Amino acid sequence: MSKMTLSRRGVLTTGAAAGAGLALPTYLPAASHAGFTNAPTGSTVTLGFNVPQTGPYADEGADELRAYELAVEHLNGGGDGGLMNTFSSKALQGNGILGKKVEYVTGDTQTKSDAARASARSMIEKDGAVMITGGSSSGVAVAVQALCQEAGVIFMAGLTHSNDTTGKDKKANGFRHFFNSYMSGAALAPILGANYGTDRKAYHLTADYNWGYTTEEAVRTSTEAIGWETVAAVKTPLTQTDFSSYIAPVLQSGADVLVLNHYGGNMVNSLTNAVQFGLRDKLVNNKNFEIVVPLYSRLMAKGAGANVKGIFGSTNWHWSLQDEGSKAFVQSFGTKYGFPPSQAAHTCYVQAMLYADAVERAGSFNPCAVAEALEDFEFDGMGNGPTLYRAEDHQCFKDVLVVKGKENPTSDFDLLEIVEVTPTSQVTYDASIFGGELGTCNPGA
Amino acid sequence: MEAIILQVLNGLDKGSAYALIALGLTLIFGTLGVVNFAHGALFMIGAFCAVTLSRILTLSHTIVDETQKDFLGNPLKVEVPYVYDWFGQATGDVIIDWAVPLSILFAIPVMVAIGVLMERGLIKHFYKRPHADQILVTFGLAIVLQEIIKYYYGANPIPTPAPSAFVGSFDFGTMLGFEANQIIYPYWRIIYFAFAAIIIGAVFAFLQFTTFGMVVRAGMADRETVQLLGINIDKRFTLMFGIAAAVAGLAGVMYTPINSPNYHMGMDFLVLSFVVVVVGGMGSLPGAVLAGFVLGILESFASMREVLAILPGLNQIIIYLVAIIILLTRPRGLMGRKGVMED
Amino acid sequence: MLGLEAKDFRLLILVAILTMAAPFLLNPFPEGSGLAQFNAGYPDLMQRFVIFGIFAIGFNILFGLTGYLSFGHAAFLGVGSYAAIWMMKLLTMNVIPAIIVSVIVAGIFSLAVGWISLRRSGIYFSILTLAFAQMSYSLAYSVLTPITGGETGLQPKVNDPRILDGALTEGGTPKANLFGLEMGSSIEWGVGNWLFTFNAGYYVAAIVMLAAFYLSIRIFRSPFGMMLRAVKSNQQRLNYTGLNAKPYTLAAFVISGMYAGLAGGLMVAMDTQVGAERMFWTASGEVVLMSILGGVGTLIGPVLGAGAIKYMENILSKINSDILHTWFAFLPDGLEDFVVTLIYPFIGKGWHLTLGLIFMAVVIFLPGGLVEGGQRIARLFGRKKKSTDTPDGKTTPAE
Amino acid sequence: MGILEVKNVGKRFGGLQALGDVNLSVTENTVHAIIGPNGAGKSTLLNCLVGKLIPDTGSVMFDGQSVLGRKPYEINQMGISRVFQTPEIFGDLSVMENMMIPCFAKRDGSFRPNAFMDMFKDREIVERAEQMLEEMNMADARNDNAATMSRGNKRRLEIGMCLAQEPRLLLLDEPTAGMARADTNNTIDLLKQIKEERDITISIIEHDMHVVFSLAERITVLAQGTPLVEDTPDNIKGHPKVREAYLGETQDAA
Repeated sequence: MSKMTLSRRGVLTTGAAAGAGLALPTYLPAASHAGFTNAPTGSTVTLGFNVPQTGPYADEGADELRAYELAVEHLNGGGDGGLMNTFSSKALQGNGILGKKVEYVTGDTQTKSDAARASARSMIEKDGAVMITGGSSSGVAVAVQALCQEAGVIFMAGLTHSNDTTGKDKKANGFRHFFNSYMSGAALAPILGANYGTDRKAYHLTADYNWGYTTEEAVRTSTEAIGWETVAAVKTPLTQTDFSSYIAPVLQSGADVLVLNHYGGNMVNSLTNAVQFGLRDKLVNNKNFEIVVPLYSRLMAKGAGANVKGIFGSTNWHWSLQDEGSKAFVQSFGTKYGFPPSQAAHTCYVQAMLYADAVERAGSFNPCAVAEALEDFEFDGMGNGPTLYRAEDHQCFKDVLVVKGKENPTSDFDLLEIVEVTPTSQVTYDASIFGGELGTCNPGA
Repeated sequence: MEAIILQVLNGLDKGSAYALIALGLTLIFGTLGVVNFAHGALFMIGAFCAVTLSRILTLSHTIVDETQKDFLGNPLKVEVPYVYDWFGQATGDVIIDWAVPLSILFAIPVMVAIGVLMERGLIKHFYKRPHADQILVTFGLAIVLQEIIKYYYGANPIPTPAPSAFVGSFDFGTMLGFEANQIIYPYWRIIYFAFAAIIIGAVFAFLQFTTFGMVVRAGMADRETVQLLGINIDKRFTLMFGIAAAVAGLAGVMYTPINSPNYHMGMDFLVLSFVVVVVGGMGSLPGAVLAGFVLGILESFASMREVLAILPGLNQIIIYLVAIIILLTRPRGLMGRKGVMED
Repeated sequence: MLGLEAKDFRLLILVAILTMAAPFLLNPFPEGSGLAQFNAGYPDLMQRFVIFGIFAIGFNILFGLTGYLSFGHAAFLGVGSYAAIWMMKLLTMNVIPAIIVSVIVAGIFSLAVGWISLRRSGIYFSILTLAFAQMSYSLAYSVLTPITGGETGLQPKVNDPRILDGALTEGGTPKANLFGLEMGSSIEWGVGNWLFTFNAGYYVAAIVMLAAFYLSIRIFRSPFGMMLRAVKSNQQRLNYTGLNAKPYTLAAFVISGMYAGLAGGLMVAMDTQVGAERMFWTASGEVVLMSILGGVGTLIGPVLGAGAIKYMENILSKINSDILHTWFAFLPDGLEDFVVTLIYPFIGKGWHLTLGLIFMAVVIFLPGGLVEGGQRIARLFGRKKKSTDTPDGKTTPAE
Repeated sequence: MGILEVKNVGKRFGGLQALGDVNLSVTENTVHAIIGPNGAGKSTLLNCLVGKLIPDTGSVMFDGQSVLGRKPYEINQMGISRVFQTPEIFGDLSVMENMMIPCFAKRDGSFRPNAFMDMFKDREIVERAEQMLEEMNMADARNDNAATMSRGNKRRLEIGMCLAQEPRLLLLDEPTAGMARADTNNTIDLLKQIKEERDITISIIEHDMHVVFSLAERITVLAQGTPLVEDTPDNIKGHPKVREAYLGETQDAA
């Protein structure tokens, strides 16, 4: 039996052509001629945008989808061209990718790894997608990345912050633009030290799953390095909604900083609860009690409302950045949708662009060629300054933003202000520290 | 010692939320014999009553402020709530600030209407159907309701703060002679507890001391006999459904400052509230309240780091573990009656 | 034939034909046409249809026959999946040991859970099963991370031991196979504009499903099956007829737990990954909904229910506004926008809404589920009114 | 020595002494009726015999073996079958299936997981069930859903199901309660026929004196949880103590 692992599109047009005037059905040994999964043969190429459309991260998913639609528009030569104008690589022409018009399919990850894989498989098997991108959690990113490795397509991760994605679970076919827990810790610590002093007692509340563990670890290590003491670290269940019983004992412990290693709904609720308890009005050890949120997103800030005011955290990107790339993206996105893009939108847009650019430079959709083009690729003009896609672990290295909740926001989107742009050098780490095996790229078929 | 007192407070607070939701669920189950999977959705809709009212109060017209720029560099459009125009900015701010308490008045008629509508339009036809059918139809309804809310309000939580007068916390510790900041508790949570106690008390008093309540209680015990006496029990049961919906809705309204409401908060509470009801004993109102507090307090203790140091992960499973132990030692929960929902 | 009554045998043959011809039947629309969106004949979804079919068939042996409503069956599916993936990591990528071990492990776990939970009945039983499943989920997601992979789950890795398999070729990825036949391999057949995919994994899963279905017919028709229906009908009479209900219900519980484990093992065989949310209560709820939607206690109902829910989840959710605009492009602009606006809330990210509405519609208008719908249609086309139906329209339990 | 020996049985529910000190002996192959006013403890006594309740004091021996502490299904397997006040049958099953279940129980014991055999291919069971349906005059209703039958027929089926197990003692709990006169008479005739045709002991709890006096060979009168008198029907009829116990109650048949 001829082997075909998850492919379709290549066969389709050939099959149709051959079958055209013939009464006899054509038997086709699957896409072996193409050399890789879902090689686009017609005048179009299909990308798969796999984002949460239901569940708690649906709004984040909607923003990701907006960014993808914008990217497709720009790739096909529509709109103002967005970041193609500022991107240091000039391979993209605005005539699709390698002259093929970009089409896309969408799916719902539901922020569940099973559903995300089902959706990704349907894109690969049914719709002939040659690249999958998107997602809003590390669980989903790792699951879909493994699938893409097996199927022989490229995975351009969306929002995923856990070290694991490009650490112990890294895969040769997967690439991450978003930053990670380690970088958050490394970027935050100096700012925390500068603002709150080096003699602090920290109390960690940590979401009880992989991302929470790596984030706690990163923030602990980097803050202890500047002299902070970690008084306690308590794990909270993912399904927790009311954090009062975790927050109430914080003051008794003698801690004067609370670190909330929470994301999404967990973070919104724990921060709201902490502020409710009036922690930030307290004076402990003759210091103002402070709260830190290692990973911020605008949607979370919006959910927590006024509670974020003055609270430090880190973020991958923010629309108020003043470099040319960021300004171009905000202009483009804002004009189309009427409000500024979120960091999720930015990372997804950039991932789509980077993929398209890599294909152009490689001159092929073959995942191995694309991977090679992305590996150790240095670029600029996409926001976050000069960026490196490191070959060893397929992680992007770029500036990380330390932000703070804004005191006087002028709109629903103006909730965070940039405190510091931490330079790349400060957040770079050795690729081997998280273990894992990158493997070799799999072109499928 | 301080830690224990604190967790008892936490437990009471959590328990009052559980008890309030479970109370409405039991009320519906006890009176109508219907397993209502849409009860969590009613709680959620109550919370969104508060969101809606604060949206109504902040209905705005825009004016263009040439001095400020928006993110695209265009002149900033500033939203000015109509209440500012009508009452002046100071009064307007106070009105907006008090949106959540005001929502109680708004939510009661809305929730009773939704409850009555639900009962007459849908639930009524399911009294004689198997519980599985009731579960499917009310679960379907719950999905539909939450998707409608999601369609209009999005999936992201919406901050709905308490009036600024209630921000901050009360120091119980100094009252009891401990050091400052050892036992503090937020004002709003204290209010929530008091509110829950009042509602629970009111429901019990209503059932205990009014003729209406007596008839309903009699109907819960033996519907057929009450009907034989020529009393129109159906009408009263419909109203009970409305009341139960209002109880769930009010629980939701008051909960909004504690956790920012989102469209799936009902589902998050659904399983938990069923566990509470069953642990309390199907059909028993005092049981539901008692179980709410028992589980709330135990959950609080299980979240203490001293406990977690010995039994990591206990906080993940405590509710279910307690439920299993109680159900195995007391066959019908804490105060359940025989023969209810056992087949 | 095969020890079945003629009617049951016809049903089995029908199901066999349908599953074997699924790649054709589920791909009725030519590629590239607007309706191709509704094609479901691709490997992943076809595999899911039969795997969730197995899950629902097994669940129905417990719920449909004995009336015991378990809200925790996803735990058995999850435990089966974990067992299977560990077999693949430690032993071999061949699916046979993975599937066998997943059934055994799920069987043992369901024996323990069932033994405790069956001390209670009715809703108390439901909550006990729910509690066990939620505990399994919570622990798998958090403190058991070293065994379960937690949030990121488990996948076979290149450097897993796999003591029975030879070393991977350089750059190769471990792939699930049946004595060398890869589960992901397919043959494609293009006829005109149609394209049909015959996937090895699907056929393996489909054959297992047919075996599971056959077994469930035998159970339904056996004295054991009748005793289970007697448990549902009148446990009091059963006890006073000298029959001990407990071992019967426990056996049914374990059998359905093993079916769930089988489904879990097959899921891993088809798609080598496990995540803890497979055990979340909504997953347990889903199989309940599948059974009720299809028709509780009927042989074929749960399979139909599973198919309907998975179809909506995978097909409806992928329709976006762009596709809608393509469909209605023939309409005048204003009307096109209007129609799209009208439909948009129900597809794509609104697929949950459609699901909820369908649950309500089915349970309101078709109390016997989709099976009853089918019977009504059959009756509509059949000449004579059937008189054997019970007055309240309930389907006979073993149809 | 009777087949059923009840000695000093007492049962208390909280503050209520439901059974005082009951002694009862049922002789083999007789029809023994237990009568008494409402609340006399008839049902409690019956429940103590079949394992639903465990008495606080005393002993219950069936054929020389104690039944106390045994589960209802075990007691049934010892040879005691029970007919309920409202007919308890398997409503969702067909009449034939209803009749097959006791046949299986008789042959295979309390649990046999026979999951791979077509039950209708078990000739022995099918023949036995068909024969019982024949005897109960229900062969025509073979494929009907049991729930759709008239109350009288349900009762007939239930008795048939009990007889299919060939019990040594048949307990009937107000078998004609709520029945129309015609159905009641049919049931009496059926029981008379059973009594004549089989070696079986029947113990009947009944309110309807017409039924009692048509069937019983011995009668125990229970009042306030204790046996008042035990005698033949003729002696019971005019007994002053019985009149006293029933005073104020409407007597439909006596």
